[in-house]
Amino acid sequence: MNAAMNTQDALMAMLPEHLLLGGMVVLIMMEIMGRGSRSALWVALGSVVAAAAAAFWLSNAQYAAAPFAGQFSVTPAVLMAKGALLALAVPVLLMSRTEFSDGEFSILLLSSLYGLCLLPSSDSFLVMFLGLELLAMPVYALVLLAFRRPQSAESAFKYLVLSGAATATFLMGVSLLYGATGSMSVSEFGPALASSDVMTRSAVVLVLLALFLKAAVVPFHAWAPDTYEGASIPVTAYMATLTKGAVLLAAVRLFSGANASGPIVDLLMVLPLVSIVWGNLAAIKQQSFRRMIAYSSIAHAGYLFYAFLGDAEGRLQAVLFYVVAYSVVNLLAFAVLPQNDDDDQRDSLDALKGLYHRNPFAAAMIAIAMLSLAGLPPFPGFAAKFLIFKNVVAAGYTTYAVLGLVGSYLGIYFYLRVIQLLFMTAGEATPSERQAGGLSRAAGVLCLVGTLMLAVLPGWVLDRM
Amino acid sequence: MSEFTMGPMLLNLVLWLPIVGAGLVLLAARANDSRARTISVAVMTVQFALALLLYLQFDATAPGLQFATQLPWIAQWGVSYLIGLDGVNILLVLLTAFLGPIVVLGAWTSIKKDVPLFHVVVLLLQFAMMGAYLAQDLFLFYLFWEAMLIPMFLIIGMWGGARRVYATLKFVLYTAFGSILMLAAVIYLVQSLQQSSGVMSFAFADLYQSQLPLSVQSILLGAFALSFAIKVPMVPLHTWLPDAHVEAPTAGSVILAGVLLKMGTYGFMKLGFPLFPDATRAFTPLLMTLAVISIVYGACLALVQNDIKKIIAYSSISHLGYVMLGLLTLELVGIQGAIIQMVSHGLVAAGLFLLVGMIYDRCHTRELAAYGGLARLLPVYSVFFMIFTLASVGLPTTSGFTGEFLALMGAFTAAWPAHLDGHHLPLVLAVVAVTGVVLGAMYMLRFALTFLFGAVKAPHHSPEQPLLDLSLREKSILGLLTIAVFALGLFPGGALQKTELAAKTYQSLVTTSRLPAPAGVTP
Amino acid sequence: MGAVALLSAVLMLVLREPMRVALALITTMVMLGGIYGLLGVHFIAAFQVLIYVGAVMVFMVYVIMLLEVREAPGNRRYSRWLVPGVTAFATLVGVLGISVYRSSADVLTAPGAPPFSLTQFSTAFLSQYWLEFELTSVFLVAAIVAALAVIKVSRRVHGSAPGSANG
Amino acid sequence: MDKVHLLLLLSGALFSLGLLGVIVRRNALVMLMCMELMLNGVNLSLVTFSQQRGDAAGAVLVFLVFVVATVEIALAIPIVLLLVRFKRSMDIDRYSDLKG
Amino acid sequence: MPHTLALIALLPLVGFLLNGFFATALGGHRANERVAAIVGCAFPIAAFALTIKAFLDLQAGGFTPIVEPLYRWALIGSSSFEIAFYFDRLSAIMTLVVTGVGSVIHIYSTGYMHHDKSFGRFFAYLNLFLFFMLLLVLGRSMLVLFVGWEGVGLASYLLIGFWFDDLTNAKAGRKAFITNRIGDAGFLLGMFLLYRAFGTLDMDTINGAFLTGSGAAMIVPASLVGLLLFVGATGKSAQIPLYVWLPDAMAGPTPVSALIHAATMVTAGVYLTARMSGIYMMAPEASQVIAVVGVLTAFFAATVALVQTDIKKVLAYSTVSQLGFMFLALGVGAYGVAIFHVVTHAFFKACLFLGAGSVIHALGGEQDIRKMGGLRTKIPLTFWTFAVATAAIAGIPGLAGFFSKDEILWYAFASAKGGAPWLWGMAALTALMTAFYMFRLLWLTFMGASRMSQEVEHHVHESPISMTGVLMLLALLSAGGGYIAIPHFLEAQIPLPPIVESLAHYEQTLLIVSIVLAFAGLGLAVFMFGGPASRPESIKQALLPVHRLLSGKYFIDELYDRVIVKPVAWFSEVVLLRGSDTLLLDGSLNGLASLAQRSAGLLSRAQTGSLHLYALLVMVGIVGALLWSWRHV
Repeated sequence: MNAAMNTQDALMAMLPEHLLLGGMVVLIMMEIMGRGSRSALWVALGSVVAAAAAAFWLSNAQYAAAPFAGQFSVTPAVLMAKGALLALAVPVLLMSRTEFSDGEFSILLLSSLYGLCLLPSSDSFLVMFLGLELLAMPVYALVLLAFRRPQSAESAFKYLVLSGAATATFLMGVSLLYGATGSMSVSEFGPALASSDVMTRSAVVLVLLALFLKAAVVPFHAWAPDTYEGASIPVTAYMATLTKGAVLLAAVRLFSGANASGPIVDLLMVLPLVSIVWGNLAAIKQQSFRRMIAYSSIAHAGYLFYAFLGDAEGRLQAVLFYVVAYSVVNLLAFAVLPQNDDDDQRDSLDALKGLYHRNPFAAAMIAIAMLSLAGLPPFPGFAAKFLIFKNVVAAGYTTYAVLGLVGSYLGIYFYLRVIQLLFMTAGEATPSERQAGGLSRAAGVLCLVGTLMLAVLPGWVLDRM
Repeated sequence: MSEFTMGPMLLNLVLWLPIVGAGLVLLAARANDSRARTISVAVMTVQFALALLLYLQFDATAPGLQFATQLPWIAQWGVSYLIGLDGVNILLVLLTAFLGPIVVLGAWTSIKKDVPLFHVVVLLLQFAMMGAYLAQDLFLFYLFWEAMLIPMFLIIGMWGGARRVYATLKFVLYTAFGSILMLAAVIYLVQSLQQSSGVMSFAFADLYQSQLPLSVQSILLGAFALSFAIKVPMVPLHTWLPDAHVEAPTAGSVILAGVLLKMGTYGFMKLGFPLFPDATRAFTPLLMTLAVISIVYGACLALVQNDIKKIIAYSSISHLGYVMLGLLTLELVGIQGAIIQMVSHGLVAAGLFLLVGMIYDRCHTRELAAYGGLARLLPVYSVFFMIFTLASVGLPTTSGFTGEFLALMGAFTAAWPAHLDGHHLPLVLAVVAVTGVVLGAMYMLRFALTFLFGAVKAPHHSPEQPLLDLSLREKSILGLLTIAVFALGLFPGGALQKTELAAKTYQSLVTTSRLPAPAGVTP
Repeated sequence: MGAVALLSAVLMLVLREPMRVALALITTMVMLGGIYGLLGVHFIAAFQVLIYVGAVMVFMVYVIMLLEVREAPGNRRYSRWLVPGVTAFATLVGVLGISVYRSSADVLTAPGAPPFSLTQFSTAFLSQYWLEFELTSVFLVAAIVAALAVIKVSRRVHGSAPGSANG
Repeated sequence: MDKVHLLLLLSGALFSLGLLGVIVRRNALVMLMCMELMLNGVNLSLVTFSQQRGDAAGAVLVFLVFVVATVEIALAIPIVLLLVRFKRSMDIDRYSDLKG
Repeated sequence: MPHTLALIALLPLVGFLLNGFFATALGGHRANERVAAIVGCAFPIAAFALTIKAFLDLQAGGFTPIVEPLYRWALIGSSSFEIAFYFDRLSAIMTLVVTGVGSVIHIYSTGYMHHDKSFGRFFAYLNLFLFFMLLLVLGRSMLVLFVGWEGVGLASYLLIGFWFDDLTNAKAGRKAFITNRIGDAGFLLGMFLLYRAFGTLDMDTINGAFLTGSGAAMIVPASLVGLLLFVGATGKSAQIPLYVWLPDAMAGPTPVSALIHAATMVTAGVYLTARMSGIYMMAPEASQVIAVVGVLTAFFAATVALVQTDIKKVLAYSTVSQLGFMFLALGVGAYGVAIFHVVTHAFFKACLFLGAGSVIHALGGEQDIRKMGGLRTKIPLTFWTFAVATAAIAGIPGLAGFFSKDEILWYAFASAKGGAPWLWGMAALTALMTAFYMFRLLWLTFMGASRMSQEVEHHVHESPISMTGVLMLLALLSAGGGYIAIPHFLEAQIPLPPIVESLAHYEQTLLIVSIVLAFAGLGLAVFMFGGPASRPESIKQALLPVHRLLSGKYFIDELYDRVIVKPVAWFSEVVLLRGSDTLLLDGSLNGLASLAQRSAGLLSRAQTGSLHLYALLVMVGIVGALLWSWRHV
C-alpha cells in the first residue's frame, strides 16, 4: 500500500473525526475572536451533522480501511455505529441552547464526540485509552459548566475521581495484558478471555471492570446518580446516552469476535443482573428526574452488558440497536422537559404532576419515553430488549435471560409512576415553569421521529446495522 | 368467494381505522369534545360495518386464514406483519368491533374531562385489541398484547374512581408480570424452533410445527399460561380484576370485561394449548381444576359483594371459568361452547357494566344497599337490567345459555368416558361446574332483588326531582346489545358454523402429540 | 528504592497534613523515576521527574499552599471506611500479587530484552504511533478548553458563592 | 523472587494504596494525589513490561498516561477550588448533598 | 297449516310482546286495560283453538306423532340440535290442559286483576309463561323442553314477585327460581349424559333407544340418568327435598298460583318423567326412588296442610301433596295414571285456587281462614264451585279426583313395577288427610259463623262474571273430568304396568277403602270444625308439640337456612373474601409491593453520597471479581 493511498485512507476513514475536529477548530477560533456564541451552536451542529452524514455515507458505501495499521480501522458496521451515535448528538446540541449560551459547550461536546468516535475504531489499547479519556475528560468540565447550584462541583468531583479510578483500573488491566501477550493490540483481548493464566485472567477482569465502572454497572455505579443529578439536563442526557453507548461500543470492540467464556461469563451474568435489579429498585423512591434516569441507566447498562453473553456475531447490532433505541427516547424525555429557572424545580419529579393538563405534548412525549425505557411494546425499547434477550437465549443462558427479564419487570413500576404523575395526579405549575425552548422541542420532535422509525421499521434499521 | 378480493384490504382497514380515527381526533378535535365523540363513534361504526362485511364473507368451509396479509417486517428475526381471520378470532373480532361504538356511545356523557384524549386512548386501545386478535405472528401478537396495557392504564388511571391509581397500577403490574415470563417463553420457543428446524419464524403456523420435549413444553406452557391466566383471570390470579373494574370508568369496564378478558382465553386457545399440546394434556387436570375453582370461587365472592361493580367483576371470573373448562374438554361441543361463551360474556358483561354505569351516573354510588325498587322508578332500565341479569344467569334463549350449556356439555361429554376408565376427577369437576349455574342464579338474583325490588330507594332521587329513565342513546346501545344477546341465544348456528373448522383444528392440534423423535435419532 | 517508594506511599495515607502527603507523593514519584532509570528507560525516568514532580506536583503544592484551609483539629483523618478499606486493600494486593506470581506468562521469567533507546522510542512514537501523537494533541486542545471552561465557571460563581470572601 | 515480580508487586501495591487512599482519606486534595499514585503504580508495571518485552508500546502508553494525569489534575484542581469556595472545607465527607 | 305447533307456542309470545311493549311502563302504558285484556286473552284462546285443531289432525293421522321441525339451533360436528315440535298423545293432553286451563285463567284474571296498576304487565307475564310452558310440552328435543323448563321458571319468578314493592314477594320469587335452578343442575347433568350416549337430545329417539336396548343406551346407566332428571323434576314439581319454594310462591297473584303453581308448571316434572318413560322403564331403582319420594312428599305435605291457616298455603301444601301422588304413580310405572291425575288436578286445583282467589277478592285481600267463615251465603257461586272442587280432591266418588286418585292407590298397591302395600298405606293415609284438611278449609271458610271484622264483612261481594264463569266451568270439569279415560287413551303410547297377579282381586276392596277414607276425612272435618270452636283448640292443645312442628312446616326452611344458605354465605364472606382474597392473595401481593418499596428505600439509603463509600464499593467489586475469576483456576 503506497503512501498516497494511505493518506487518502487516513482522510476518508477518519472523515467523521476530521469533520468534528474541523468544527472544534472553527469554534475555538470563533471563541478566540470573541464573537458568535450564538452561531457556535450552528457550527457545532453543522459539523456533527456533517460527521454523522459522512459516517453514514461511508458505511453505506461499504467502506472499510485501516489507515493506521494496528491502531485504527473502520468497517461499515463501525461507521454505522459512529454515524448513529453522532446523529444522537444532534438533539443534545439542540437542547443545550436553553442551558448554555457559550461556545464552550459545543467545543467540549465535539471533543468528547471525537473521543467517542475513536472507541469503536481503536485497534490498540493506546487509541482506546485516549478515546476513553477524550470521551470523559470534557464531560468533567461539562458537568460543571451549567453550574446552577453548588452541588454541580460535588457532582463533577465525584465523577472525576471515580472515572480516574476507572482509568487507572483500565490501565492496570491493559498493562497486565500487555505483559502477558506482549502486545497492545485490542485483538488480544478476545483470545485472552479463554486463557487459563491467572495474570491474563486478572487483566481481562480489570479491563472489563473498568468498563463497568465507566458504564455504571453495580457495584461500580455509585457515581452515576450523584453525577447525573448534579449536572444540567443536556449533560445528563449526554452522559446517560452517548457516553454510555460509547463505552459499550468500546466493549464490543474489545470483545470483537470472541464469545464470552471463562470467568468473564459469570461477571457478565451476575453483575448486569444485579445492576438491573438494583437500578430498577432504587429508582422507585427517587424524587429527582435526573436521578431516576441515572438509576434507570444503571439498569440499562445491565441489559447492555447482557448482550455480551450472546454470540459475538450479532453483538454489535444488538448493542447498537439498544443504545440507539434507549438513547433516542431518553433524549426525547430530556428534550421536552419543561424549563424552569429553578433547576431543583425543573429536576423534581413533583414538577411533572399534572403536566398533561399544562403541556400535553411534553407529557405525551415523556410518557412515550418512559414506556419505551420500560421496554413495553410497541416502543423501540421493547425490540431492543427483545434482541438482546434473544441473543442471550440463543447462546444458552436461558435462566439468566429469564432473571433479567424479571428484573426488567421491576422497573416497570417507576416508569409508570412518572406517567401517573404526568396524567393522573393533579398539580400546579410553579411560577417559573415554561415550555421547553423551541430548539429543545425541535430536538424532541427529531427524537420522536427517530422513536417512531425504530418502532415501526425496526427491520429496516436492523438491516443497516 | 373468489370474487371477494377486497378482503385483505378491508381487514387491514378494520385494523388500522382506529389509528386513523385517533389521528383525526388529535388533528380535528383538540379541544372540541363533541367533535371528538362524533369522529370516534363514526370510525368505530365504520369499523364494525367492515368487520360485519368480512364476517359475512367469511367462508366457513375453507381451512386456514382468510383475508390474510403477510408482509416481511423484521426479516432478520423472521417477524412478519401477518394478520388474518380464522374461525377462532372471527367472532371476537366482530365482538370487538361491535363493542367499539357501544363503548363510545356509552361514554358519551359520563366522560367529562379530557374528552379528546379519552377518545384517542380508546381508539388506540381498540387498535391494539383488534391487532391482538388479528395477529397471526407471535411477535406481532405480543406487541399488541402488551400495547393494550397502556391505554387501559390511562383509561383507569385518568378517568377512574377514587382509588384509580392503585387499581390501575395493580392491573398493569399484575398483567405485565405474566407478559414478561411469556416473553421469555416466546424467545425460547422461537429460538428452539430455529435450532431444530432452521426456520426463524414467529408465524403461528410455523410454531405449531415445533417439537419440544415434555419438560420444556411444560415450562413454556407455564409461562404462557401464567400470562393468559392473569388476563382471563383465573383464580388465584384474579385479584386485580375487581379493583380494576371498580375504579375504571364505565367505558373502561366495558372494554375490560367485553374484550380484554377474552384475550386471555383467546390466548390459551390460539397459543397456549396448541403450541404445547403434550404439556397441555399433561396439565389438563390442574388447569381444569383451576377453571372450576374459578367458576365457584368467582360466584361465591359475587354472592357477598356489596359493590355493584364488584358483583359483575367476580361474575366475570366465574363466567370465564366456563370458557376455560370448555377449551380444556377438547371436545368439539365444549370448544364451540367456549367460543360462544367468550362472545356471550363480552356482550352480557358489557351490558351489565353499561347498566351499572348508567345508574352510577345518576346516583353516584356503587353501594348495593343504597338502591332499591328501581323497577318502580326506572322501568325501562329495569327491563334491560333484567334481561342482562338473566343472560348472565344463562337462561335459555340468551347467549349465556348457549355458551354455558355447550361448554358444560363438552365437559361432561369428555368426563364420562374418563370416569368409566377410572379417572374420576373430570367428572367431579364437571359436576361442581354445574353447581356454578345455581350459584350464578343466586348472586345475580340477589343483585336484582336488592336493586330492582322492594321499596324505592336511590341516592339523588326525590319525588320532586325523580331519576330520569334511560335516554334514547342509552336505550339504543342496550337495545343493540340485547339483540345480539338474543341472536346468539336463539340462533347460534351461524356463528358456530363459522368457528367449527377452527375448533376442529384446535382440537386436533392439542390432541396430536408433538414430542420430538426419541433420542438417538437426532443428535 | 522500591521499598522507599512503597513506604512513602504508605506515608501518604497516614500523614495528616496535605502538604506532607504531597511531599511523600513526590518522594514516591522520584523513587519510581529512579526505578525507571535503573530499568534502563531513562527518558521515562526523566519524564517522570519532569512532568510529575516538576509540573503536576508543583502545581499541587501550590494549590495546597493557596488553600491553606485548616481542618478543625478534632477532624478525623480517615473516613469511616478505614477498616473495610484496609481489608479490601490487603486482599487486592494479595490478589494482584498472586496473579503475578502464579502466572505462567513467559514475560515474567524471561530475561529482559535489551533496553530500547530514546531514539527507538521516538521513532516508534512518531511512526508506528503517530496517530496517538496526533490524538494527544487533540486531547490537549480539548483539555485546555475544558480547563478554561472550568475556570470560567469558577469566575462566574465567584461573586455568588458564600465562601467568596475567602477566595 | 526476582526483579520483575517485585516490581509488579510494587506496582500493584501502589495501585491498591492509591485506591485505598481514595477510600480512607477525607481531604479532597489528598484524594487527588492518591489517584496520581494509582496511575504511578500502573506506570511502573507498564514500564516493567515494556522493558521486559523490549517493546516501545508500553512506554508510549506511559507517555500518554503522563499527559492524561496532568490534564486530570489540571481539571480537578479548579473543581476542588470551587468546592472549597462553597463549604470552606476540603473534607469530602461534607460533600454528600447528592445522595439517595 | 304447516306450522301449527310452532304457532301454538308462538301466539302467546306475540301476546307477551304486544302487551309488554304497549301495555306496561316500558311502553308508557300506551294500551289501556281493556286492550291489554283482549290481547292477553285472545292469543291463549287462539292457541287453544289451534291445539284442538292439532289434536284433530293427530287423530286424523291415527295418532301417529306429528314432528314439526322449525329450525336448526346448532350443528356441532355430527350432532345436530334441532328446534322441533313433537305432538303425540301425551303432549296433546298436556297442550290441551295448558292452553285450555291457561285460557280460562286468563279470562278469570281480567276480573281478578282489574284496576291493578300493572295490569298489562301481568298479562304479558302470563302470556310469556304460556309460551314457555308450550315449548316445554311441545318440544321434541330435551333442549327445547329445557328452554321451556327454565322459561316457565322465569315466568314463575316474575309472577311470584309481581308485586315487588314488597320485598317478601320478590324474595319468594327468587327462592323459587334458585330452588328450581338446583333441580335444573341435575336435569342438565342428566341431559349431558344422554347427549354423551346418543349424540342427540331428541326424546323420542332416546326413549326408543332405551326401550330397544340399543348399544348407545348401554353407555350410561338408565338409573343414573333417571335420577338426575328426577332431581330436575323435584325442583320444578316441588318434591322433597326441593318443595320449599312452592308454599312461598303463593306470594304471587292468585291466578298465578292457579295456573302456574297448581295446574301447569308444577306438573312439568311429571310430564318430563312420563315423557322419558322409556328410561324409567329400564330403571327400576330410579323408579323406586321416585315412588318413595313421591309418597313421602304426599304424606308430609298433607300433614303440614292440616294446620295451615292461610287459605292459599293450605292449597299450596295440598298441591305438593297431590304432586307427590303423581310421582308415586310415576314411580310404580303408571305413567298414564299420573298424567290422568295431572289433568284432573289441573281442573280441581285450578278451581280451588281461583275460588280462593274469589274469596280473597271478596274479602279485599284477606287470606287467613281464621278470619273468614260463613261466606256460603254471601258468595254462593264461589262456595258451590269451591265445594265441588273440594269434593273432587278429597276423592268423593264420582268426581274427577276420585278416579285418578283411586287408580294411583291401586297401582301403588299392585303394580308389578314397584307397587307395595306400604306405599298404598301411606298414600291412603294421605288421602284421608287430604279429605280432612280440604273439608276443614271449606268449613272454616264458608260454613259456620262469620269471624270477619265488620268492615270487611260489609264489603264482601260476589266476583264478576269473568271470574265466576270460569269457576263454574272448572267446577264442571272437576266433577266430570274423571270420565275422560286418559290412562286408557295413553296406553297406546305408554303402557300401564302389569298388575301383580296375586293382588288383582283386592281391587274392589281397595276401592271401597278409599271411598271410606274420603268420607271419613269429610266426617272428621265436619266433626271438628262444624261444632264449637273450642273443639279444634283443645285438640291442638293436646297435640301441641306436633302442632308446632306441623305449623312450623317441620322447620325445613330454617334447616336449609342453617345448613346450606348460611354456611355458603359464611364460607364466601369469611373464608373466600376475607381470608383468601383479601388476606392471602391481595395480602401477599401488597406484601411483595411493600417489600419492593422497602428494598428500594434500602438501596436509596445505601447511596449515602459519600465518595469514600463509592470508592470502597469499587475496590470491593474489583477484589470480588478478581477472586471470583479464580474460581475456575
